[in-house]
Amino acid sequence: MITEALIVSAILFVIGVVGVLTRRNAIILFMCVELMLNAVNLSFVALSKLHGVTGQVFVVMVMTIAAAEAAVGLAIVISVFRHAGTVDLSSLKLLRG
Amino acid sequence: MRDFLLSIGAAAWVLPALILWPIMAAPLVRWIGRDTVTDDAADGLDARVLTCGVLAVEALLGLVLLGVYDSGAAGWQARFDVPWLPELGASLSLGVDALSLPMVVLITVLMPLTLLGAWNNVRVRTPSFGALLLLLTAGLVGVLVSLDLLLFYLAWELMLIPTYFLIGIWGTGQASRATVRYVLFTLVGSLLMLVAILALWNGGGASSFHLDHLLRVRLTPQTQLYMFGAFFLAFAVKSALVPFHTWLPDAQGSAPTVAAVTLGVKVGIYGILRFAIPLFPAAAMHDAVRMTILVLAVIAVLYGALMAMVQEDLKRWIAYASISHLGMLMLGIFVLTPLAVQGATLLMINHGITTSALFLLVGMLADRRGSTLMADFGGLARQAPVLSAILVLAILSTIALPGTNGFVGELLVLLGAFSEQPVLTGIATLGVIAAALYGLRAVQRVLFGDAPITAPAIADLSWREGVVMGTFALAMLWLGVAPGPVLRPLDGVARSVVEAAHFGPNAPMGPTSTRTTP
Amino acid sequence: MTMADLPMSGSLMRALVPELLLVTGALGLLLATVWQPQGQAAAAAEGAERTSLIARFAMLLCGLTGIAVIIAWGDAAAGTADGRIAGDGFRWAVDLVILGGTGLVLALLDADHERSQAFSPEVPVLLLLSASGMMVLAAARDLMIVFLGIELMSLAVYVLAGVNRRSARGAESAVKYFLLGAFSTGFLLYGMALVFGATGSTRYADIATWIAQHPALSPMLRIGMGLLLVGFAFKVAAAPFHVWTPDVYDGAPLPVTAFMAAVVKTAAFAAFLRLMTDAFVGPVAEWHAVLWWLAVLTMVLGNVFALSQTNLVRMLGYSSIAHAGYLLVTIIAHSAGGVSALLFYAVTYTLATMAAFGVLITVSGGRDQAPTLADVTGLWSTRPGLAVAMAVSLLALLGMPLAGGMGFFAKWYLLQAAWQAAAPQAVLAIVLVLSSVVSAGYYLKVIAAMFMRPAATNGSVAEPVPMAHGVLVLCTVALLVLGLVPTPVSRLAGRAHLATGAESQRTVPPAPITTPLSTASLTR
Amino acid sequence: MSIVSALELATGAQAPAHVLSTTVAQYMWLLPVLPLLGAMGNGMIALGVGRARGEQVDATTARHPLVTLMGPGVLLASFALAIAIFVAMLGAGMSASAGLATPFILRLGSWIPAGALVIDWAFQLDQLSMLMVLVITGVGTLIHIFSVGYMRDDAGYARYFAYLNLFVAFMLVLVLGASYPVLFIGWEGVGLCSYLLISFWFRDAANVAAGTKAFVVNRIGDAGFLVAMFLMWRTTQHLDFAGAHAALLSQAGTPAVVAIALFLFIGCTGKSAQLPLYVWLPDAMAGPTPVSALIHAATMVTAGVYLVARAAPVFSGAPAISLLVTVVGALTALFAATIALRQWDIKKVLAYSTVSQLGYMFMAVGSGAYTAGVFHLVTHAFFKALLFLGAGSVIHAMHAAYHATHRHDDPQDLRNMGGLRRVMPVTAVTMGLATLAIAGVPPLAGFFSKDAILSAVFARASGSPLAQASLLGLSGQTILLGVYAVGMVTALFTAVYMGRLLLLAFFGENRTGSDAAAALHEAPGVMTIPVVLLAILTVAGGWLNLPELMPLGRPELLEHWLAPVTGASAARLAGTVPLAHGTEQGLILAAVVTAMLGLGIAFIAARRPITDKAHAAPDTGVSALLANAYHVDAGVDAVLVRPTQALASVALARGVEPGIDGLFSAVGNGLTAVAALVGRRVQDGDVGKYAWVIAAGAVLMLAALSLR
Amino acid sequence: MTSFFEFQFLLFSVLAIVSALLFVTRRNPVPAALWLVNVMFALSGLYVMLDAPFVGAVQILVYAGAIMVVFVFVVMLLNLGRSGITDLRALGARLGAGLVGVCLLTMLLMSQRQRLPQMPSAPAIPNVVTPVATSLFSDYLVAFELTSVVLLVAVIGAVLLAKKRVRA
Repeated sequence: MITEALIVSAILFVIGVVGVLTRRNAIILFMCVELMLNAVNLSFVALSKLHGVTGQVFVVMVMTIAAAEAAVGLAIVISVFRHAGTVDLSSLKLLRG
Repeated sequence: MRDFLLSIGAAAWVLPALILWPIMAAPLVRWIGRDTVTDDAADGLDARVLTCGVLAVEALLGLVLLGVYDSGAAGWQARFDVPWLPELGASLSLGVDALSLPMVVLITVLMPLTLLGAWNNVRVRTPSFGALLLLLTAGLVGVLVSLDLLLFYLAWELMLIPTYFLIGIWGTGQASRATVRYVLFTLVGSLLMLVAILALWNGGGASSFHLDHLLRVRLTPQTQLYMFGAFFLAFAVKSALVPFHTWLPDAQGSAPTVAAVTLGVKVGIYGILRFAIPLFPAAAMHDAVRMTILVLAVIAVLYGALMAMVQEDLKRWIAYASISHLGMLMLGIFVLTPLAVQGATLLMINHGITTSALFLLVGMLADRRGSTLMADFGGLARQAPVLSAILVLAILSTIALPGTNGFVGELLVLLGAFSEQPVLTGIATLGVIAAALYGLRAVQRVLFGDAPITAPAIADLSWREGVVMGTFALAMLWLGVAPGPVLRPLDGVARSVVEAAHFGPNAPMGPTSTRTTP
Repeated sequence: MTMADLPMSGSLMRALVPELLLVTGALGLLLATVWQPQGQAAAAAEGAERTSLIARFAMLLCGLTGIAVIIAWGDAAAGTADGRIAGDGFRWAVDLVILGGTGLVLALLDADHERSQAFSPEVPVLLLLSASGMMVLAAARDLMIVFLGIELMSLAVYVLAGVNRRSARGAESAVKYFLLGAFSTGFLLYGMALVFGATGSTRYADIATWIAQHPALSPMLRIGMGLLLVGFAFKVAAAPFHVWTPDVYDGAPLPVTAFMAAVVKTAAFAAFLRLMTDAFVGPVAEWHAVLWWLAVLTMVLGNVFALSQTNLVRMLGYSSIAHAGYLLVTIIAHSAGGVSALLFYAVTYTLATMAAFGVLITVSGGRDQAPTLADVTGLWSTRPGLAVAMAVSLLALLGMPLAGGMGFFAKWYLLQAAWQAAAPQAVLAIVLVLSSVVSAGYYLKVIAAMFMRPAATNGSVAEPVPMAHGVLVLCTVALLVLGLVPTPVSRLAGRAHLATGAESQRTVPPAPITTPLSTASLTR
Repeated sequence: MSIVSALELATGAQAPAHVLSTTVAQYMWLLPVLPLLGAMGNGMIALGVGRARGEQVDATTARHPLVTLMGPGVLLASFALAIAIFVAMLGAGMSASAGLATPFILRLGSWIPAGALVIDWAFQLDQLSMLMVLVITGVGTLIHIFSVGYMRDDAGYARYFAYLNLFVAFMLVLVLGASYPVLFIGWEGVGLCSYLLISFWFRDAANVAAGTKAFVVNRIGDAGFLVAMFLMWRTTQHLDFAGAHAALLSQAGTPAVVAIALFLFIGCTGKSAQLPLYVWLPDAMAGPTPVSALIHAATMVTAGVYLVARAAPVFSGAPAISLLVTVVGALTALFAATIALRQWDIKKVLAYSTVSQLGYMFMAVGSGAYTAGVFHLVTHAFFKALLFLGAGSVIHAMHAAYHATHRHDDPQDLRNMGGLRRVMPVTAVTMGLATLAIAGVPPLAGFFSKDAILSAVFARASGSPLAQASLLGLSGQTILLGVYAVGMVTALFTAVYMGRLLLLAFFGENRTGSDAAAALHEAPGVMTIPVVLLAILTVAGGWLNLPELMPLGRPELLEHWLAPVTGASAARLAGTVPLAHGTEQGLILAAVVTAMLGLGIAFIAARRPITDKAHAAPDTGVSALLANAYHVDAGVDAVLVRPTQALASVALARGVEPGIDGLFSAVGNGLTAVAALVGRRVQDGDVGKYAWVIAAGAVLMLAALSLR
Repeated sequence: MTSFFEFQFLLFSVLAIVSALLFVTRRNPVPAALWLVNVMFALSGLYVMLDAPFVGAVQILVYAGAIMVVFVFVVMLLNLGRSGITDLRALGARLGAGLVGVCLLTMLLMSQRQRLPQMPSAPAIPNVVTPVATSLFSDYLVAFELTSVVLLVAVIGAVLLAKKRVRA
C-alpha cells in the first residue's frame, strides 16, 4: 500500500510538473506547484507509515511553508498584475537576452 | 667598489630593493603628479621627470647588483629569503645567477633610457603612465630574480596588467583590441602554467615553491611532457613563437614606445632556460617535442622574415623581424648544445638592446610625423642624418652584420645548432638572406629616396635623444666587437642548462649526482 | 509531559545564540518600522530617512551577531546534542561570511536608497531575516531544517527582488524568481521525501550511517539524491538550472542582486557542501561524475554566455553562474582542502561582488534600469576611483594576481583543492583555467571601456555616495591587501572544519570512501 | 713546411716567437685601424655638416678641408705602413733561417670567447695577405686621391670619404683576418660599404635598388660562406686558418671537405660575381665611378679569389670542387665577355669586363694555379682601376660638359662620346695602355697574367690530379681542355669589346653635341696623376711574375713569394710533367695572335657609323640577347624575386597570417556569436521555457544517477 | 475488509489523479482551483487511510480551507475568471512538456524498483496527535520555531508587496 501511495504521489507530482510546463497563467502555475507539494506530502505520509512520525511532522512543516509561500507568491502576482495588467507569463518579457 | 657595496650589506638588500622600490614609488608618482588629459608638461611637477628619476635609481640598484655579483662563484647570489605564505610553503626567495644577472641589468638600465628616449611619446596622464611603468619594471625584474615559483608567477602576471593598460590607454590605432588580444593570448599560456606549477608543487610534497626544491622532484617522463607543455606554451606565447605570434604585431604596432620596448625583452626565453628545460628535461629532450619546436623555430625564422618583408608599418615590421629572431633563439635553445644555448642567451640580450633601439627610433619618427607607415617617410638620411645613422646601425644589428651585436649570438646559435641539426640549421641560415631583404627594404623606403613633399622636414635627434641613442649605438657596437664580458659568464649558464637537460634529476639519462627526492 | 520535558534547554539556546540574536534584533527593528511618527506628512518625509537609519542599525546588528559568532567559535561551542544543528568551524566561518556580506549589502542598500528612494524601512529587516535563514542553513544537519532554512532565505529574497514597487522590472524579476524557486523547491522536497523513505531519517548522521551500512544504494535513494541535487543546483545556479539567474539579477534592485549573487550563493553552497560531504559522503562515486559535468557545463556556459552581454548586471549574473561552476569544484574535490577553498573563495567573491555592485549602484544613479557598458565608458576620466575599484573587483573575479588581489589565491585554492582531491581532478583544473580565459574576454571588455575609451560628452558624471564609497574602499583595500598576504583568511578557512556523522555518533564506523577531514590535515 | 708548422700551431705546441713579432709588423693592426679612424672622423664631419645644415647642404660646406686631408691621408699612412711591413718581411725573409715559412699571427684580444669556441681578434700576416694589403692600400690611395677631384662638387663629400675609408678598413680586415669569422667581418663589411656606396646618390631610387640588390645577392653567397664555417666547425672544431686547414688537410677528399669547399665557393660566387650570382655587379655601376674602380674592380670583387687562394688547402683537398671552380670561372668569363660586346654604357662594358676577368682568376685558382690567379688579381687591379678611373675622368668631363650646357644626355653612353683623345690626351693614352693590357698584348701586365692562367690550365689538363678527377661525369682532362678553349675565345672577345670601347670613346668623330663638345676638358691633376701612376703599374706589373722562358728579369718572383702560402696546395693539384718549352711558346704565340685578332676585329667594327641612342634601330637576334644581358635579370625576377614577393605578400601576409590570426579570433568571435544567438533563443524571458529546461535537466540528472 | 480497504484506497487514488488531470487541463482558473481542492480532499482521505488522520484533518483545514480560498480570492480579485481565455501553451510546448513529464515519471517510478526497506519500528499508532506533537516540540523544535520566522517573513513580504501606498 505504501508503494501504491508512492506511485500515486509520483503521478501527481508529474502532473504538477507538466502543468507548470504547459500553463502561462501565473496563478495556475503556482497552483501546479502546490499540487507538486501535495504530491510530496503524500509520499511523506506514506513513508511515515514505514519510518515513524517524522514524515508527518515534515508534512506539517510543508503545509506551513506552503501557506507562507502562498501569501508571498500571491502578493508578488498582484504586484506584477499592477505593473503589467496581466499574469500571463509569456507576456512578461521585460527581462530577456 | 665591490668591497664597499658588500660592507653596506648590499648583497642582502639589493634584490628586494629592486622590486620594492618601483612598487613603492608608483603610488607616489601617481599622486604627486596631476593626471590630466591635456599636455601635462604645461603645469606642475612633470611626472615624467619623477618617473625617470625613480627608474634611474632602479638602474643604479641594478648596477649595485652587478657590483656585488661574484662572477667566480657558482649558484644563486645576492639571495633573499623570507617566509611568505607558510600554509603553502611559499617564500619570498630572490637570487640571481649568470643567466638572470645580465637580463636584470639590461632591463633596469633599459627602462630609464627608454623613457628618456621616448620622452615625448606620452604626454597625457603622465602620472598614471609613470606609475604603471614602474609596476611593469617591478614585474619584469621580479620575473627574473624570483626563485620561488609562486612569486615568479605573480611577477609574471604583474607584467601583464600594466602592459595591458599601457597599450590600451596610451596606444594608437586599434589599441584596445590589440591589448585585449595580448592579455587573452598570454592568459591561455600562463594559466595552464599555473596548473603545472600547482601540480609540480604538489608533486614535491606541497611544501615549497623554491626552484631548488622543485628541481629535485621526481617526475615520470609522461608527467614531464604535460608540465613542459604548459610551461612551454606560456613562454612561447609570451615570446611570440609562430604560430602563437599574431598578437605581437598588433600589440607592438599600437603600443606606446616604452611598452613596445618591454614587449621586446624576451622574458619568455628566460623562462624556458630557467624553468622549462631544467625542470622537465625528459620532455625537452623528447625527440618529437624537440623536433616540433625546432621545426617551428625554423619556420618562425623564415616566416617572420618574409612577413617583415611586406610590412608597411614600421612597428609591425620590427615585430615581425623580432618574430624571426625569436625563431633563431628557439633554435639555439632547443638544439641543446652548449654553444647554441650560449648563443641564444647572448642573442636574447642583444635582441633586447637592438629591438629597443629600433622601437625608440621608430617611436621618435612617429612622434615627429604622427605616422609609422613607411610610405609617409623617405629621404630621412638627408633630413636627420644622425637619427638615420643610428637607425641604419640598429637595422644592421637586426640583420646580424658582423661587427654588430646581432651577429655574435646568431653565429653561435647557428654554429652550435649545425652540428646537431645540419638541415634545419641550413634552412635557418637562409633567414640571413631574408633578413637582408627586409632590413634593406626599410632603409630604402624610409632613409633613402625623396622626402614626401607635403610633410614638414623631420628634425634630427635632440640632445636628450642623442645621448640615449648614442648609448644604444655604443652598446650595439661594443657587444659586436667585444662581447666577451657578457659572453664569458654565459658559458657556464649554457653548460648548466645543457647539463640539466641531459643529466638533471629528471633527465632521460638519469642523474649523475645522487640527489634524492625529498 | 510538561514544559520541563521539552529540550528548550540551555544547550539548544547556546547552540543558536547568534541566530537568536539576529532574529531578535530584526524583530526589534521591525517594531521600529511600524512606529508611526506624528502626522502623515512627517511619515512620508521621514520614511526615506528611516530606511537608512534602520539599515545602519541592521549593519550594527550584523556586526554584533558576528561578534557572537566569533565568541561561539572561540568557545568551541557545540551544536545540539542530537546532531541536527552543527557547531563546527565550518558553520561559524560561513556565518561570518554571510554576516559580512549582509552588512555590505546593507551598506549598498543604504547607498542605493539615497538615490532611488526605493526601499521601505522593512527591507533591511527582510535582509536580516533572510540572513538568519542562511545561518540556519549553514548549521543544519537535518533535511527538515535545511528545507526550512532554504525557505526562510528564499521567501525573503523573493520579496526583496520585487521590493521596489515602482519597478515593473523588479516585479517581473520577483515573479520569475518565485515561480521557478517554488518549482525547484518541489524537486528538493521530493528528494528529501525519497531520501527519508530510503533511509528512514532526515538527519545527516543517520543517513550517512544507513548508507554506510547499505553500500548498495537503493533506487529510491538514488532518485532522492538526484532530486536533491536538482534543488541545490537550482539554488546555486548551476547550469542547466541557471536559466532564471540572468533575468532575476537583471530585474532585482542592485543591492538585492548583490545579495543574491554573493550571500545567497554562499549559503546555498555551504548547505550543498555539507549535504554532500556529510550525509552523502558514502556514495561519492555515484554523484561525483554528475557534479563533474555540472561544474564543467556551468563554468563554460556561464562564461561563454557572459561574452555577448553589454548589460553589466546580466554580465555579472552570467559571471556568477560561472563562479558557481568554480565553487562546485570544491564539492567535487570532496576534501578538507575543498572546504577551505570554498570559504576562501566565498570571502573573495563576496568582496569582489560587493565592490562591483558598489560601482554599478553609483553609476546607475538610482535609475530603474540595469547599467550597461555605455554607463561605465570613460569612467576613468570622470571618476577614476570608481574605475579603479571596478577594475580591481573584475580582476579579482578573473583571478589575476596582485592587481586582482585575493582573486588569484581564491583560484589557487580551488585549483589546489581540485588537484589534491581524493581523485585528482586535473582535467577539471584545466577546464577551470581555460574557462577563466574566456571570462577575461568580458571582464577586460568592461575594463577597456572604462579606461581606454573617452567618456560620452553629454553623459552626467556619477555623483559620489559616501556609503557606497565606504564599501568600495573597504572591499578594494581588503582584496588588495589580502591578495599580498592571504594568510589570515586562509588560516581561518583552514580552521573551518566540517563535522561529519562520525563525530556525533561515535559508534558508527567511518564511511567507506572518506577523505581526511581532520584538523591536522587542514592546518598544515 | 707551412703545413707542418700549422699543424704544430693547431696541436697547441708553443711556437717560438715569430721573427716578425719584433719588427714594424707588430703594428699591423694599424693597417685597418687607420682607415677606420678616418671613416669615423669623416663620418662625424658628415653627420655634423648634415645635422647643422639639414637639407641645405651644398658642396662648398661639404668639402671640408679636413676631409680632403683625412680621407686620402689615412690611406697614404696605411700604405706607408704596409710598405714598411713589406720591407720588414723582406728583411726577415733574408735573415731568418727558416725564411717566412709560417705566418705571423698577431692576437689582439678575444672576440667571441664562447666555451669551446674561442674566436680571437687576430691578424695573420703572410705573403698572400701582404700582397693584398699592398694592392689595397696602394691602389686605394690612388683612387682616394682621384676621388678628391672626382667628388669635389658633391654634397656628400665627407660621407663619401667616410664610406670609402670604412671600406678600406673592412677590406684590410678581410685580408688580414687570421680566422674565417674575422675574415667574415671584412667580407660582410665590404658588402655593406659597397651597398652604401652604390646607393650613394640615394635620392634616385634606381641607385638604392642597385645597392640593395648587390647586398642581397652578396648575402646569398654569405649564407654559403656561413654554412661552410658551420661545416668546418663541425668537422674540425676550428675556425682559424691554421687549425682548420691543418685538420682539413688530414681528411682531404672526404665528403666534409668537399662540402666545405663547395659552400666556400658559393660564398665566392656572391662576392666575386660569378655565375649565377654575378647579377649585382653590372647594376653596381650606379655608384660613383671611383667606387667602381676600387670596390667593383680592384679589391672587393677579388675577395673571392683571395678566399680560394687562402683556403687552398681546402680546395686542393677537393679536386672536384676545384674543377667546378674552374668551370664556373670559364663560363662566367665567356658569358660576361659576350655581353660586354653589345653594351653602350661605358661603365657597363667595364663591369662585364670585370666579371669576365674575375672568371679568369677563378679559372686559375680552380685549376690550382693560385699564383697565376693572384697574379691576375694584381694586374687586373692595376689596369681595371685605371680603366675605371679613366672612364671616371671621361664621365666627369662629359657630365661637366652637359651640366654646363644644361643638357640631359647620358654622359656614360659611348654613343655620345667619340674623339675624346683630342680633349683628354692623358686619359686617352693611359686608357689605351690599359686596353692593350687587358687584351693581352705583350709586354703589358695583362699579357703575362693571362698567359700564366691559360698555360696553367693547359698544363694541368694532363697528368695532374685534377685531370684525373671528374665532375658531372666529365673527366677532368676534357674539362680543363674545354676551359682552356673557352679562355682563348674569351681572350678574343676581350680584345674585341675593349678595342671597341677605346675606339668609340676616344677615336672617330665627336658625338657629344656641338655646344657641349666645347665644354669638354681634361681632368684636373689630382685625377690624372693617379691615372698615370696606375698606367705605369699597368705597364710594369708583368715583371712581378715573368715566365721562365722569357729572360726579361728574375722569373716567377710572385711564385716564390707566395710559395709558403699556396705552394703546397698548388703542388698537390699540379701535374708531375712540366709543360714542354715548345708547347708553352706555342701557347704564348696563340694568345698574342688572339689578342691582335680581337683588336683588329674591333677596329673593323668601329668603322661602322654610330647612331645615337634615340635613333638607334632596335637590336635583334643575338645582338638583342647580348644587349639585354641574356635577359638574366628578367629571368631572375620572374623565377625568384616575384615568387618570393608573392609568397610573402600574398600567400603569407594575406593567406597564412590572417588564417592563423583568424583561427584564434574565430574561437573568440564564435563563442561570442554562439552566446548571443543561444542567449537570445533560450533566455527569452519566458518562465515556461526556463521551467522546461530545469525539468529536462532534472530528467538528465536522474538518468545519470540511476541508469548505471 | 482488506478488499474494501483496497477499493477505498484505489478510489481515492483515482479521484486524486483524475482531479489533478482535470485541474491542469481546465482553461478557466476558477474550475481549475476547484478541481485542485478536489485533489486535496482525495489526498486527505488517503492520509487518513495511511494512519495519519491528524495530517488529513490539517490538510482539509489549511490547504483546502485556507490556501485554496486565497487562491480563488486572488483569481477573483484580479478578474481572471473570464471564460474563453486559454492560458495553455502552444502544441510544441505541450508536447515538450509531455515528453519531459513521461521521462520524469519513468525516472521517479524507478525509485520503486526495489522493495521498500523493512524498518523494525512503525507499528500502527493508536494516538496520532501525541507522537506528532511530541516530535514537533522535541526533535524538531528548532524547525518548528523556524516556521514562525518563515511566517513572519511571509507576513512582512506580503504586506510590503501588496500594500497600496507607494512612498514617494
